[in-house]
Amino acid sequence: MIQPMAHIGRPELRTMPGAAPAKFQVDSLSFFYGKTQALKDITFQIPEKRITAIIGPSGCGKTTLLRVFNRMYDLVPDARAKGSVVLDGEDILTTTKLLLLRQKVGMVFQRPSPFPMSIRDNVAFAPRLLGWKSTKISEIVQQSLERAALWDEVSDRLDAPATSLSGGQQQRLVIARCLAVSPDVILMDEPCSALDPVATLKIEDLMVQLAHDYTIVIVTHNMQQAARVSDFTAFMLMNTDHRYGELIEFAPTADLFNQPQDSRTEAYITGRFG
Amino acid sequence: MIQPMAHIGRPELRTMPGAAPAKFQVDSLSFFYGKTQALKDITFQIPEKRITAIIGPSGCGKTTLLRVFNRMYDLVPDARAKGSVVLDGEDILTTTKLLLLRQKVGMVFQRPSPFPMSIRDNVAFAPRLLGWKSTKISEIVQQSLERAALWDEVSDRLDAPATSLSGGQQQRLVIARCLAVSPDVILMDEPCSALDPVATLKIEDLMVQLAHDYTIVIVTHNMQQAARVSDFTAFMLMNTDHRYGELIEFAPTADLFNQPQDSRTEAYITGRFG
Amino acid sequence: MTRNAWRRFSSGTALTVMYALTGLALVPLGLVLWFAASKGLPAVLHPEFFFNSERPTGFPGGGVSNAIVGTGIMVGMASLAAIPVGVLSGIYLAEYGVSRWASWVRLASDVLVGAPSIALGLFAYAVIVVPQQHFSALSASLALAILMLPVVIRTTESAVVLIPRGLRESGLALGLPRWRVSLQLILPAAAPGVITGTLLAVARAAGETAPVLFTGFGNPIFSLDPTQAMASLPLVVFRDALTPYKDLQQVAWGAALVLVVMVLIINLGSRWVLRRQIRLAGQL
Amino acid sequence: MPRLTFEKELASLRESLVRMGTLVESQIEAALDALRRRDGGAAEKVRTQDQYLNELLKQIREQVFMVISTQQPVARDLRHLMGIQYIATELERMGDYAVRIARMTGTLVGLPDRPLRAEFGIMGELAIGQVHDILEALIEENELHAREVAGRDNEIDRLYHRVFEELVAEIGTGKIDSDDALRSVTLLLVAHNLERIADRVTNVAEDIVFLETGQVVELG
Amino acid sequence: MPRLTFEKELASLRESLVRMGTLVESQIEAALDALRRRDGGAAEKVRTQDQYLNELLKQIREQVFMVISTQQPVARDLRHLMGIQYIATELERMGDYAVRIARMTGTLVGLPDRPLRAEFGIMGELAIGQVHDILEALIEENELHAREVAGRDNEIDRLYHRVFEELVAEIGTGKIDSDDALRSVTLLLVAHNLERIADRVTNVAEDIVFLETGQVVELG
Amino acid sequence: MRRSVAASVDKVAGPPAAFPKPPDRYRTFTALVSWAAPASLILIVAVLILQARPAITRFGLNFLIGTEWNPVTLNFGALPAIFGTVVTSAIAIAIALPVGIAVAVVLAEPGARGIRAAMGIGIELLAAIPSVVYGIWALYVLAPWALLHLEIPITEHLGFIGFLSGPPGQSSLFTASLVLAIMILPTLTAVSRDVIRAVPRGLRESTVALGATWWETVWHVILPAARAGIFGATILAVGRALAETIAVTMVIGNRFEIPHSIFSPAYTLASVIANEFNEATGDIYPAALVELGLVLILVTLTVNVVALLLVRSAQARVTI
Repeated sequence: MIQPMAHIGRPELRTMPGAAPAKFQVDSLSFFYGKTQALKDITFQIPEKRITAIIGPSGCGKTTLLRVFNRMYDLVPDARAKGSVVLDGEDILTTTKLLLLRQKVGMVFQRPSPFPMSIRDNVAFAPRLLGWKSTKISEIVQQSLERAALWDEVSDRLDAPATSLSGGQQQRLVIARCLAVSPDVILMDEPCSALDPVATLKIEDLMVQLAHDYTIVIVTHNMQQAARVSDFTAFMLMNTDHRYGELIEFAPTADLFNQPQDSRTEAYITGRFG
Repeated sequence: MIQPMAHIGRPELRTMPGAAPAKFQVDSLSFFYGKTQALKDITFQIPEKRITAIIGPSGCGKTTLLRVFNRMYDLVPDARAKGSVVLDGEDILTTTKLLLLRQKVGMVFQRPSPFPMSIRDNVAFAPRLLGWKSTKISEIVQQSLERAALWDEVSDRLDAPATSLSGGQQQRLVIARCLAVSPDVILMDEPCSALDPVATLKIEDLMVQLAHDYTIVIVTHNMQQAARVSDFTAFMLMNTDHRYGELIEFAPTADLFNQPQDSRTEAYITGRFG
Repeated sequence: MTRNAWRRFSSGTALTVMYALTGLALVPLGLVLWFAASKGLPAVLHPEFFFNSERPTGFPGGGVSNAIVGTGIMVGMASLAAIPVGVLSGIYLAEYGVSRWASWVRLASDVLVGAPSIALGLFAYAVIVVPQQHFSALSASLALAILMLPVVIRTTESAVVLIPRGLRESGLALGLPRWRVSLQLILPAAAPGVITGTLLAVARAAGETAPVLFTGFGNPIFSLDPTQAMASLPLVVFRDALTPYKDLQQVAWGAALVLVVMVLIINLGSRWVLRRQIRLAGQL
Repeated sequence: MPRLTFEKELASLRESLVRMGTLVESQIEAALDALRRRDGGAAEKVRTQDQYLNELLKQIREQVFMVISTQQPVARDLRHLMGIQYIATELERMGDYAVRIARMTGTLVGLPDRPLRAEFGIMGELAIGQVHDILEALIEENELHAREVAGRDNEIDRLYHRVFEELVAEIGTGKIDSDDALRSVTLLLVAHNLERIADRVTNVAEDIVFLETGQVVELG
Repeated sequence: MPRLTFEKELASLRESLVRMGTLVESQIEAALDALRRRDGGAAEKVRTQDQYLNELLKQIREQVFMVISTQQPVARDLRHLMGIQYIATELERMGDYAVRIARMTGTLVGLPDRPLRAEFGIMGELAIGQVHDILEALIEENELHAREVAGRDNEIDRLYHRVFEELVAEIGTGKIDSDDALRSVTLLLVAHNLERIADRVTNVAEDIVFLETGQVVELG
Repeated sequence: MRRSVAASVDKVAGPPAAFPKPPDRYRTFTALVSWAAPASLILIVAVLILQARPAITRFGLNFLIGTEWNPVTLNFGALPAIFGTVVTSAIAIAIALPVGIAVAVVLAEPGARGIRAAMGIGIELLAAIPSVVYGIWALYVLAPWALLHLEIPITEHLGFIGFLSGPPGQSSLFTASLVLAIMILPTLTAVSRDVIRAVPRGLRESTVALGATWWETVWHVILPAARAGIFGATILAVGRALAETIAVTMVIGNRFEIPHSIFSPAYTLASVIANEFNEATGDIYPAALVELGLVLILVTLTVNVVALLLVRSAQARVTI
């Protein structure tokens, strides 16, 4: 077949995994809560400066997988991981530089979690505790809010309590707060599930914008959202015999939603699963 | 234009409101919580034995409207309604036969709410209160569970506690419990928002089945769900000046999603709202 | 009567009966407040009531200044011990609440709340009064501190737990160390709740009689020395109420009124603070 | 787990498609018949019937549109819908060609009556057979059958070229009058249109392959 | 509020569509030019270029498919996507006609060289102009302009009929040899195909009306 | 042999050892501090056992069943005090329970505003008032009133029943029970209300939506759902009643014997200690009093543990 001209549309959407440099290299990752296995042998690569969505039915281990990427699972006693997850040449499963890791890998949660302080202080909170210069900090506050597409809405009331913002604004504030410590990666755990459709679309647009500079990994319950925003999609499923989560298919989103390779993926995305 | 043959597809989807007999006639309904107005001048008719979806952004008064239809708002002190909502010739806003009304108009809530008793007792609960014969009741239990597409899954463990069921099963149990008192109408308030996509699709299929015999009104946050299951859709919006909910457009679902008449509807369904 | 009419009627009856019982339950409160006020006011209205120390029967102009100061000192010392320990323990329960040890701590504090206060008195007596060979405010403070401890622990825990998990996780996800997140982010957010809890604990300690019976023991003379016996308000009420002397009974009612007013102020005040806290936490 | 509403819609769309196909078959037949019998009325009827095809296409497009906007299909489901729509477009085109053929009858009526070449009958039958079989492939969801039907194109092509050459030769004898000239040219266009119908069948076959497998192929 | 990804996709689709349109214009021009100059090589180039059109159609269909399955468009958005796809299909057809015209060059090369009738030039310009203008209407999102362009169909129709009659008359003189017969018939088919191109413009105009207003109209 | 090899292979295949996590010093520190509560509990019991030792060794189990309390002969038996403690608590709970549940149901109704909110605050204030204030009020107000309006009429009409016979007195087991009932009501109400409130709103709404009346909703769904929690609350209240000292001391009459009627004076464990500890001299007498305290604390601790476990499991179950 002839390829008469440069590929039309969004060429980045069509790149196969590996074409973009990998940010996380996940290699035969297994995960355990105490004696129960939650994830088994997950291997894939999360491309840099792309949006990667992780989808699958409840209980498939999506969130567990996400929480491996910034070692959030350390909060759970008895949680253990096997295999390796390499970020910038370092295996994050064995690293002891936890604080640095988490600075580098920001996270946004399901429910907006503004700190009970002013908008400005929310963004400046971590930089201050990290001991950065206060002149630099006010610059960072503005920058981060701008990047999170919130500056225009709050620039005239930076000292208002963060809780006075709407749900969608709060979530963007949380994103700005992440950006303030200059992360490379932003993990998002169902960031829109507590928001209404309007606020959801705003966050989605923001994600697309941010993907120019950051690697974004999003876990979502909402298949359509994954389809809308992500460049790559990982589909996970709980193994019915052993009840651990498995990675069924990982592909560019357009391919996964148009031509899934695995029949289980097809069943799930067309709503015929179960 | 020639109409060579009977209309293809689902003719019922194309009927204009009024073509199907109206079950609820809502006429200039306004609603107040204390002094704040929550709904203003809502007028439309909910067709019989159809699925009518109510959509709109958070805070537009969807749920308030739904709770008018079985006078659930009576539980809220200071709530009052103006206008009229006629069901089978009787204005339900002024009726004193509350118990009868609620028997006739069942309701399913956001979170599955099985009673802390066995599966059987859950379904038999209301019939027993009504003093029906116990031979009849056991028949009703089976019938209701069958109609709610749950019988096959629970027939061998009717005496197990209802809380042992999965979320989706619990929601279907709640629906069976409604059906046990032979209602005409079933109101559903975001019935799938606590369920995963798989359970959601099961409930959606069940709704389509039930619409053969019951009038169903569903409030949903999820526009796509409204599009998938409903025959008619009402789009509501909060008036930005006065902060009360208004009905913007009411039309057969296919029309509303393909050719919305109001530009606000179009903005909302195409995700350009706000 | 049709079945539905009967159902409505019985429901209405039950509703009425239950509201009536609720009203009945409030009668004692009204009576206690009324009698404390009506019988205590005459005593309280003399200014010397607040400036003079106790005097034996027959000597007019007796007051409770020694008891007020005594209660203040004893409760103050108890607070100094109980509050930091209680707050840190509460934070531990909230932060690491799923561990086995935490559930033991939690059970122990709950049980301690229900422990008979007089037993705490016996304990303090055995630990401090016996070796010291005389009563002391210090020993009373020990008993009161133990009394306060579980209240502070549990209110701190519930105030901190009220702060959504997302806040803590967000803090950690920013790369901040755990102690900073806990002390500089979570605790300030929970501060109103914690303060409320400590105030309630203070009010409870200030109103307790049994633990000070044979620790602080009481002292009719104004004293600031924590190693010696010291007067306290509840003790004044207890002792003087049981005397047959009208003037002492009068002082007892006056002291009771002071206690009641203090408790009311702390309770209603902290309720207001707490409601704000809950509303705030709800927004988080 | 089935998706009730979606499956119902899909079934109804396939039904409409088959109805269109059947109508196209009978249109081609009717057009050739009118031509053969020089029956202006019958030709007119083909033109009227074509409205039905247009209407069916419109309805299928609308319904596909509605199903996409309400059911949010992806992957295989979406492919089916799009495939159905592509096929409907092709069928409507085939109908157009049938109308064009029928229209030629009008031209022929005023001309001397001569027997129609046997090739037309054969070409017509071949075209109808192809349309019929490709619909069968569609109903059976049989991709291989569709490929096979598309492969039958050659026979019609061959016939078309033969007719073309013969007609040109006939004209080239220089012995024909203006009526015969018009007649020959007209028949040439008929053949041309029949050949186009067969071409379309190839397109439908491609669409069936796409619908069933997701592969975009060229069977031309 | 914009929907960034969707708008981006839509813009890129429109761009591809315009690219297709421009290519169709130049294909028609090239085909007629080859015919006029009896340049077999140029004709062959038209056939090769047609692959680009096919490829563009394939890509547009794929992209529309992808956008529908990932962006779940409804109402106006979905209409735009479907409209773009309909138009792309029409443009690809126009390209096919251009190829057919080009193919005729091969037939003509072996025949005596005679000047091409002026009508062909005019018809070609008219067709190209229509294609150009309908693309303009598409870019301007101007439904009225589209309707106007569709209305211009008559002029080509008139020319076509004139050419048809004249050619038939020429043949009917009975004074032509077989070469001339073939030439006339071939030119007749060229005219036929040019006329079909103009027909397609009407379809595109209908699609533009649908895309902009949601109304299904017939401008034929 | 073979078996052990297989076992070791299994071990290898099992979950991996935890990766070395950086030490969490903050956790260690707060965990150490949190020893305070359990430690004081253990210390209290230990110290009391030590202090009571002379009495324990001297009387053994007889201490629990002896009915004589004689500081002169140094013969001590705790039965009358145990009896008084148990009976006052039992009567108190019998009075408070129905009222407490009714109040809890009313207070747990959704949308606490106006009168109901005020009632809720009032009930909670009841809990905050120091027991010595209840004591003085009971002594001067409640006891005389109860004698006149409850005890005398009851003894007159029902006196033929043994434990309701006269002569009535102001200071009596009954008066103590009455004041106890008032004092435990808030505990009972507060915990029950919380348990009832923890019943998901959807459950109440679904019941109403099925056409059930208010009473049917409460009786058939809400109370059953909260049953275990209410039971726990009751036991918790019993614990409070057992431990209460001052108010009871002021009105129970302080007579060390098993009364034949509830209108007679009696004694409780706590009030014996409160009254006599300061006058107790020597070795055995204080030890006996401490042993009373030991009995008291052990009983209340047990009751509390049981109650807490009940309430906790009930709340966990309800909120699922």
